[in-house]
Amino acid sequence: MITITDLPIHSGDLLRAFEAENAAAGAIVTFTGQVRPNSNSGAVSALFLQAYSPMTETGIERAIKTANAKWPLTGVKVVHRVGEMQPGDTIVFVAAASKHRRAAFEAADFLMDYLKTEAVFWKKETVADKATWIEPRAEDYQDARRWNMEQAQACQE
Amino acid sequence: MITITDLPIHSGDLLRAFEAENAAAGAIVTFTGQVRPNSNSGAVSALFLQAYSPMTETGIERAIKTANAKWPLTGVKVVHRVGEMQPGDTIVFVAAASKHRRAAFEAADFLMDYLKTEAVFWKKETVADKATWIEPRAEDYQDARRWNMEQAQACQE
Amino acid sequence: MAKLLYFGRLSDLTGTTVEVLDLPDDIRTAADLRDWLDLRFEASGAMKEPTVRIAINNEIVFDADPVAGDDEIAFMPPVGGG
Amino acid sequence: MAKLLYFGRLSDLTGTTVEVLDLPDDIRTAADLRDWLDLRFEASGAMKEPTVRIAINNEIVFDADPVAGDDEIAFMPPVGGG
Repeated sequence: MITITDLPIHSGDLLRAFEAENAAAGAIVTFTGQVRPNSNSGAVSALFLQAYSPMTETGIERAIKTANAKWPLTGVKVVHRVGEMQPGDTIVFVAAASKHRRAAFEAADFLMDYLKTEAVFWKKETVADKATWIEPRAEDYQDARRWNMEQAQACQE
Repeated sequence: MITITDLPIHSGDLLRAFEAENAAAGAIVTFTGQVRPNSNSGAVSALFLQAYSPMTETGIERAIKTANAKWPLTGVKVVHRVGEMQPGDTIVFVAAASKHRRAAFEAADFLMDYLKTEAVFWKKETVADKATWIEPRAEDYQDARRWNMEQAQACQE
Repeated sequence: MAKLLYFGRLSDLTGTTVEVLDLPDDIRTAADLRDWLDLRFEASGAMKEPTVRIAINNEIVFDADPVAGDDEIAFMPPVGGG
Repeated sequence: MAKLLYFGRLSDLTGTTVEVLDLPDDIRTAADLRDWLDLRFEASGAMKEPTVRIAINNEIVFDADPVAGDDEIAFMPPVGGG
């Protein structure tokens, strides 16, 4: 259900496997996040992702539990990369399956908001040989608030 | 950009190709719709999908044009199956790529609402040897109204 | 010759998805065609339902719009894929 | 021996991601530890920022919570993946 890995993520293979596991679902939504070649400060040469196990995994598990409580899901998958990455590499793959397409869309969207603002990762971006630690943007926190994350956080405590 | 086909749809392969074409996007959302093994009236043995070319294709093209006007997308893909299908088979695959994850989610969601309620297809479901033509549910029309489809339709005229 | 297409549940009613025929001379509009076909197929109004749209040569038309003897005319019950 | 972990930008400040050491006897709470480390690394308050959360043995704690000499203590600036 949750994989934290320093190996390349192949979303196509993950989707094929997820579909086979959820063939009776009806609706499957996936999100793939890739390292972008450009940031506000210029051309990105590398991105470094750091996790803190087992806090990272237990946090994601709780978010999946919250998603399962909010929506009627038949399956959820979260794969997140750590370590050194290059532009175009996949950072994260999220999949949600449900009988209802709205539930699948909302659950994938919710999990991404969690991953962006609450999941225990730190990101360092290298632009022109200068490495900078990147923290969530105001926009990310705003997206996350749509789900009443306070409530989600309360569930985690 | 648009494929109407009577051959099986392999979402995993389509996602891999779409990612390669949109490696610089940052955010990719996909939707896969599968034939469900059960409907309100019982166990489904087959689903038959009928299109009317070129109206089906031109309608989807207009919906993609509307999506491109509403959101900053770097790529869109719609693959829709026609003909005879069995439970578990993929009916539709939609992918949207954007620099912004919200745009990718909303565009995929919007295109699915279009496909469910406006796209030129007719569906016949077979349950216990009885075939019934299925028309969109009230819920589908309701979902579609979220996007102010009247406006989208106006753009199409 | 006009080409008539019947989609979705209408093909069950007409027993065919397509037919090619000469339209009677007094059929001038889409509405005339609905009336004529509804009688011809004993459709009890099914061809005249407002939710059944008519496309002529791949464009949705209004009931008052004209039909010509060589048109491709499609009868389209509510659509929806996915 | 306590194990101290410095994540994200804090590792640039401390020059390491992990260190194992004996805590001074007068460090009783998470707040005491923040103060001590802030001085030790000349961090100008960076270890004391409220957005930097502290986890002891994988649980987020409050500043008034106690620290023990054999804890694993993580200093966590704002998190976010994806």
